[in-house]
Amino acid sequence: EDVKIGIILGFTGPLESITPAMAAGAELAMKEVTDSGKFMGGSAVVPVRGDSTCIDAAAATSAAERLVTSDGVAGIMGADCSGVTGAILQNVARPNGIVMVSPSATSPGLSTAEDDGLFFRTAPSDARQGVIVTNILQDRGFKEIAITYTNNDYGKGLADAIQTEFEAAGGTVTIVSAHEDGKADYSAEVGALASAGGEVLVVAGYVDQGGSGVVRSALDTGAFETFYFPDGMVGAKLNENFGAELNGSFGAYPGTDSTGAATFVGMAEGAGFDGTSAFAPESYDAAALIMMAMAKAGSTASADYKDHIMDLANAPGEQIFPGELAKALDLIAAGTEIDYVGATAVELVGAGESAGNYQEIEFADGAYSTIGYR
Amino acid sequence: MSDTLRNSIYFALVALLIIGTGILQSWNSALFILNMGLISAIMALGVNLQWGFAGLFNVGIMGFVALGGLATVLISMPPVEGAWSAGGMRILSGLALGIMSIVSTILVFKRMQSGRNRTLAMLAVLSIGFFAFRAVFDGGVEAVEAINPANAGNIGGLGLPVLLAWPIGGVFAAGAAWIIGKTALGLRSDYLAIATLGIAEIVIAVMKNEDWMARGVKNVIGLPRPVPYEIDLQNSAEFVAKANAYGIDPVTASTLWVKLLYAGLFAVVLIVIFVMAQAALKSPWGRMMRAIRDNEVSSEAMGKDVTARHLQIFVLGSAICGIAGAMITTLDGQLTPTSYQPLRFTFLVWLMVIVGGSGNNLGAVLGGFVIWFFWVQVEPMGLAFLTLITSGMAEGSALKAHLLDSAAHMRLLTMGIILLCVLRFSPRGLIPEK
Amino acid sequence: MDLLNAFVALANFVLIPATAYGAQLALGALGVTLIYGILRFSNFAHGDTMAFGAMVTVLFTWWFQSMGISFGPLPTALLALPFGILGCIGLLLFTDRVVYKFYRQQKAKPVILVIVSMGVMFIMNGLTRFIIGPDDQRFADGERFIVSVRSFKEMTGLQEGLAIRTTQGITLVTAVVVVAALFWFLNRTRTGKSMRAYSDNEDLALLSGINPERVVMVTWIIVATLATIAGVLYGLDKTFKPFVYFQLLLPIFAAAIVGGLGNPLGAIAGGFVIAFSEVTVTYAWKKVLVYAMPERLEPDGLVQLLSTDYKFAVSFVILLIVLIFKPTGLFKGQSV
Amino acid sequence: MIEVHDLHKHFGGFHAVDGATLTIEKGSITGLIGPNGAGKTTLFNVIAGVLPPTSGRVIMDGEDITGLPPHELFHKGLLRTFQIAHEFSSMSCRENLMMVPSGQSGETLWNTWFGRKRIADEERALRAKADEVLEFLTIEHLADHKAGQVSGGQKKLLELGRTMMVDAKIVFLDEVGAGVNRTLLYTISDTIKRLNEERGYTFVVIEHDMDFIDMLCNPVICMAEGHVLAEGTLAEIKANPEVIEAYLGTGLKNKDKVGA
Amino acid sequence: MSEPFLIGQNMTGGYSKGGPDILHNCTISVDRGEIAVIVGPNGAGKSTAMKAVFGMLDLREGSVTLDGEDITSLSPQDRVVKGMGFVPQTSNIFPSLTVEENLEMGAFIRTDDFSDTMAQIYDLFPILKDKRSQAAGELSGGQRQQVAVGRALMTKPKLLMLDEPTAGVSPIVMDELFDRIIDVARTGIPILMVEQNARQALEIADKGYVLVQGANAHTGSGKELLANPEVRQSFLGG
Ligand SMILES: Nc1ncnc2c1ncn2[C@@H]1O[C@H](COP(=O)(O)OP(=O)(O)OP(=O)(O)O)[C@@H](O)[C@H]1O
Ligand SMILES: Nc1ncnc2c1ncn2[C@@H]1O[C@H](COP(=O)(O)OP(=O)(O)OP(=O)(O)O)[C@@H](O)[C@H]1O
Ligand SMILES: [Mg+2]
Ligand SMILES: [Mg+2]
Repeated sequence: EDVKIGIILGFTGPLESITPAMAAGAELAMKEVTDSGKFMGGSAVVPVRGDSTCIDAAAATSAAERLVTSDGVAGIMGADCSGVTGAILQNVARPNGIVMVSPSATSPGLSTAEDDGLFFRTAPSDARQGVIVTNILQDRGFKEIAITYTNNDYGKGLADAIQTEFEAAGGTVTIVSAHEDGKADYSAEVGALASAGGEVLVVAGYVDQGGSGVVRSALDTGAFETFYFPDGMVGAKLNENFGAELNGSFGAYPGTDSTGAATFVGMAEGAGFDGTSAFAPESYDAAALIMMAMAKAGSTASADYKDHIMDLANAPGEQIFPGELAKALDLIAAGTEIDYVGATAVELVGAGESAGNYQEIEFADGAYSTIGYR
Repeated sequence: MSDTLRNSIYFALVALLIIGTGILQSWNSALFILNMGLISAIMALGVNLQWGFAGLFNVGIMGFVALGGLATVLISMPPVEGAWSAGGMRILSGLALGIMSIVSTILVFKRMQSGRNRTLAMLAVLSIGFFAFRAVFDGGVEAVEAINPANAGNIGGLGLPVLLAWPIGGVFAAGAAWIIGKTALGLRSDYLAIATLGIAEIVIAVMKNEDWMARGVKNVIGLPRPVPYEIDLQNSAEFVAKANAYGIDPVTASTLWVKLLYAGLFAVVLIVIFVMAQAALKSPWGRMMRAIRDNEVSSEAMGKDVTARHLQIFVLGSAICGIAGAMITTLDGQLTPTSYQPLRFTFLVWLMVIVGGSGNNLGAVLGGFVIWFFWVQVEPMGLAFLTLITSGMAEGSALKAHLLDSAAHMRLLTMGIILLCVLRFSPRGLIPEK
Repeated sequence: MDLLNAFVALANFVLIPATAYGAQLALGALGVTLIYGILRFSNFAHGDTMAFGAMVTVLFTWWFQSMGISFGPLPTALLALPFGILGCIGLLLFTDRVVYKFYRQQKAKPVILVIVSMGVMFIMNGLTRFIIGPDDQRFADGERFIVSVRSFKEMTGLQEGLAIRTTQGITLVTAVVVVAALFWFLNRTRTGKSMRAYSDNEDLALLSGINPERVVMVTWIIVATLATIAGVLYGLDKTFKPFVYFQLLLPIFAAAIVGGLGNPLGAIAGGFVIAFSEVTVTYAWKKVLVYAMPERLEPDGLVQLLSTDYKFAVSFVILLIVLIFKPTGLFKGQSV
Repeated sequence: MIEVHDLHKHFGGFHAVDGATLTIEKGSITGLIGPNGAGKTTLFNVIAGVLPPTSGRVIMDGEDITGLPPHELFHKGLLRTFQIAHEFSSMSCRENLMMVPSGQSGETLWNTWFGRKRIADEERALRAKADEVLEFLTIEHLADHKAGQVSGGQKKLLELGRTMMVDAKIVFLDEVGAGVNRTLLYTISDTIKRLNEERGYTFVVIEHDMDFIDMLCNPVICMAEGHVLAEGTLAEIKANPEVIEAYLGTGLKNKDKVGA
Repeated sequence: MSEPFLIGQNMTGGYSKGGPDILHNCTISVDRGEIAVIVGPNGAGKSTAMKAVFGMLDLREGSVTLDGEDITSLSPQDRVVKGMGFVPQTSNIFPSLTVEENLEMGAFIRTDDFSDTMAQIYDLFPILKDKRSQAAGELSGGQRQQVAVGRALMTKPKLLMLDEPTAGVSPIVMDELFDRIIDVARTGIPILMVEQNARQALEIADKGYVLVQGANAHTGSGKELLANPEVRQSFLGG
């Protein structure tokens, strides 16, 4: 019998350009499991997509409602934006007792939301990233930074975290200024940022949204030459859009020196999508975790498998990397403890959110490359 | 075919669509559509009041809906500990200062002779007021936002029952509408439209950026509910027993029951508003409004105070949108300011009114249900359509893959096609004004 | 010297970007204002029309680029532009035939047409994303700057730099030329006058022997041209992304309306009002003041009236103020 | 009744009303004539509060009413018709009349919900009255027609009918006759006379039909270029060479065509 | 004599397909150099008859013939090209165009130089010359009427149809207007007009129609109708 898993992402709306890769990531994991033939006695895992629109809580709720009550999905990989994620969690997942694993909702508010133990995320929390950013900046000897963030819960939370950490470490934040995604022009923001000054501009935004717009404008006007890119900004698009103009800029995004990340990129290439696209690896991991937990519980009922997610994701146990899901299923069947590492070295802490491992990147010769891990 | 018969058929069709959803998809989906349909119908009524009856081109609906949502937080959330003592009072006095400076600017404008002196005096009062406001206000905001910013950082609410937030949401919206009306109702047609649109954007900007109020873009989640939680029902032996007696599993029963309770609440609000709107419309008041809509100059010459009537209906219509906004936020259980997008909360409502038939309350209600139904169902419809046309294509063909990848975008396309078809078949709306 | 630096900083971060942005908005607003002026409705599909026209141009640009055709220092897209315009004209004429014509014959109220245009918007939106996808696409090439920050600094020896992008220059020149041409066309040529006559009184236009279908056709052709030009120039300057064109609709409408609907000059003025109010009011004056003020008076704060979070709010406040004093816009627009 | 003191109304540089001073006696039917563009309608519009004056004052019964909004003037008993008919086009002709009286209790929202009985009574009376007026105007068969879809002349009749729905002190009629059939027009003139005599309405009538003016008006004021050119009985005015030159003319030149 | 230049024969029809008939078997004709005047009570269908002749109404029955050619199925636009000029009773100007542009629009289908005609019109209505660059919507009622007639004259039509051209114009202008109409008629152009100023109109009319409830009630020369006591009593105001 087929097992259905919902993929609820903003296929239309402001994040529509990164969602295809995210969905593809999740579906890649499902295909892998299905192809192994070792899942729940040979069941296939069928993805069912739903459009969260990223912004319209009601539409997202209704899509989730349909997936859960009509398609009968056994778990939800999603949603993407924190707002709709919260809505689906409260209005669909909890009432129906369905597990939800979000690959990209990073709002700290979700940590404390009532979830009956049903909600997890493979994306690290913003607080953690604040520390990482501060460390990297300090190691490079920067004392003065300006921050611009995309005006939503992700950007705002991240900017808050960075500011707090950086100032606590004795640095100066000259300005923290929001930008709205998808707008036509960022001259005003860049004007204010330039006026405030700073050695580095931290762009807490999305690479295919306003973030790139701000960088473009800042480069053109000569407002900043060095940038720091947090997770939402790191992607192939950066190379494409700016190339050598960014030489000397740096950043970090979730990832480990484990082979997982690279493997995933390779697998993605084979499947025809961009594995470095934001939150695509997280999506793979989210889907994988759901399925592993089901296997471990021997049941697709959320109530049964929800308790296994945390312990599957964390050590101890045999490490599982992308592409090794079949092996994992075997190990689970054999009763061996596993530690799912996946594409992003997931490590779930606290209320079921990723602890966050980061890889530091730097631009040289018009492309970025990983120079270290934190 | 008589009008009554036609209208009954329309509503029967809508009922059929919803019931069909229940049978083909799930009753939860059906009830969800019903609930949002009820709320949509209320919003459509509010807009219809303004446009259909008074010809006011208000495209700031989003702002009023958002104010209703804000009310929900401010009324029903428990207060944040220490926020009031930290800076709440200071914020309030800052706001008071701000209002005072605006009022005194207006006074200067009214009292002084026009000329350069007046302009200078106004500028002086305004800038002094502005800096005083910032000086007092900013400190308070900082203090409040410093309190546990990751989970609070706002002043919280009053901790009152959430149902109370519905009328208060209406009052919020009405208050804003009154201020807007006083300043902008002199504008006509599209000029009024852009003014109201702008004001709505301003409301949203404030809600997004003033974290002390309702956490801004960080969202407020976990709002109290007027109905029980499903999980509580599932844990209640009594409920489980009842569900079993009807042969429904307790989880489904609880989700359905909660939705039914909501539906009941929403239906009551809708019916009350509908009956009142209908009574008003079918009376000399309605006649007067239609006269004003037809010809303002001559209504004015016939002794009707056009400005006052416009203000009245603008405030009323907006209040209704505010109530609906509070209801949506209650249903969502959270306030997410980034979700207030003009497409969803303004233009979709306009679609409802026009497709339903502007100037006709029944039409507005019908439009609310129909458009909402499609808004939700075009997603599976678009997908189904694409699956159908690609079913003949070779597996793995590039075109097929491309088509299926684009399925999500077919959602809006399908919506467009449905819209054009409906308007083609009844250009004045499904239930036109008589 | 310091004053010069102050001025350059201001020019670089405020004057030039705002002017270029204003010109971009103005080009979009011209299309909106023309449809309003002649066909009498607010066309919600305009943003997506721009996106469609730009998309066709992008496709042709790619094709040209792949064949190695280039336009020297200017972007190749300019060569592809005529094809984009043709594509867009085709689409608009087709839409008019299958959609708008019916409502015109029904003499539907403007608001119905507004809603119909929303339907068209959804469809065009889907179409564009279907063909080229929702991602942003790069198609700019040629020389990026007329003056770049570095070369400016080297040239003048000033501390502050100044950048003028090629696309900014092209946009501004185009905007001026297009508005002049449009103004001349509407007010001086027979066809232009007949279009205005049609918008004034359709029945009487008929009685004067004006062919309404021709007027409508010419209008759509001009609109398609304007939309494609605006869309391409915007895409060149920033990036081509369907969703952003939809978002552009709001400032474009705002520009058309503050300027006075139906008036080309108004569209230009409106574009600049919106652009300058977005960019200037939230500007942090610190940088300029540091240069301009004697040392001991240098500000420590940002000297910012409002944070940039409020830039849209501020631009709308300015719009409101303009409308309160000039209820039909700066240039006395029409209203239905 | 109404005194107009040195009234000016400028449109940009153009002086549409340029120092008009005139008095309208209580109980009179004053005719206002003058060439096209003399400023008659503009004068009406200023008096009736539709346009703000550039300068000058309007006094009604000793009270300064300059610049009051039209709806307040209506309540003070000042009614006017429009030269270019301003009907409520999507409402029926009957409704066009029924909406006129002010102070209807059904115009208060509260009453529409909680005072339905009273409204029903009022409506019945109003309806009867509206039907009476329609009948008088010979358009009773159009009672339920949309006002936007009646003939040009019928719209003018409706325009007049509205002034008959309420008790007015002073009524300004702007070319009610243009486009109205002559036979009916003369009946209308009888009514105007009757209203004037029986109810004491004061009328100010703009009209280009000299027969109509002749039948009805005394005194007659002739305006030209924004100010008063002459004032007196119609006979006096007709004899005034200035008026003849500016307004009346000397009849058809192509006399020979007549009867050809 | 052969068939008249223009004849609308047995016209029956109304404004909308399903709606009531306004015209009942109504016939109106005019010949070269003639002035034909239609009079009748308000709502009799005079304007409707004019519109029917001009093709702005779907006729259920009857036909319209111009210069021997059946034009019943032509669109109004095509009739303009055939040389018919029409001044409607209401909304007969382009309000936001200037006076001069209004006149130019009248000459829209002309390809020759029309400055002469324009000069003639300015002679006829001197006030328009003063206001040539003012928006027509800002004119007084009478001035608008003059613009409307001027616009139709600009067409140099082969047939001129006027719906109440003198409504609201001052006596002096009305006289001149009638003079001018006679002039036009003398050049051989047939003129069909509706008038409420019936007495004056019938005096210059070669032919008069009295329309009642969409049907011909009386027909005759202008003089005959003027002399007919019944017509005088019911329609001309005694
Ligand atoms: N809004 C306006 N803007 C500019 N000029 C105007 C405006 N309204 C009226 N006028 C001018 O003012 C003058 C007086 O117009 P008004 O309508 O008062 O004339 P009138 O005496 O009523 O003429 P008629 O007998 O033709 O109705 C006219 O020359 C007209 O062109
Ligand atoms: N647009 C319309 N739609 C429907 N009915 C109309 C329309 N216009 C006029 N009518 C009706 O047609 C009839 C004749 O109207 P028409 O305008 O031809 O009268 P008329 O003889 O020109 O009158 P008048 O002297 O008042 O201008 C009237 O009863 C009127 O109610
Ligand atoms: Mg007048
Ligand atoms: Mg008529």
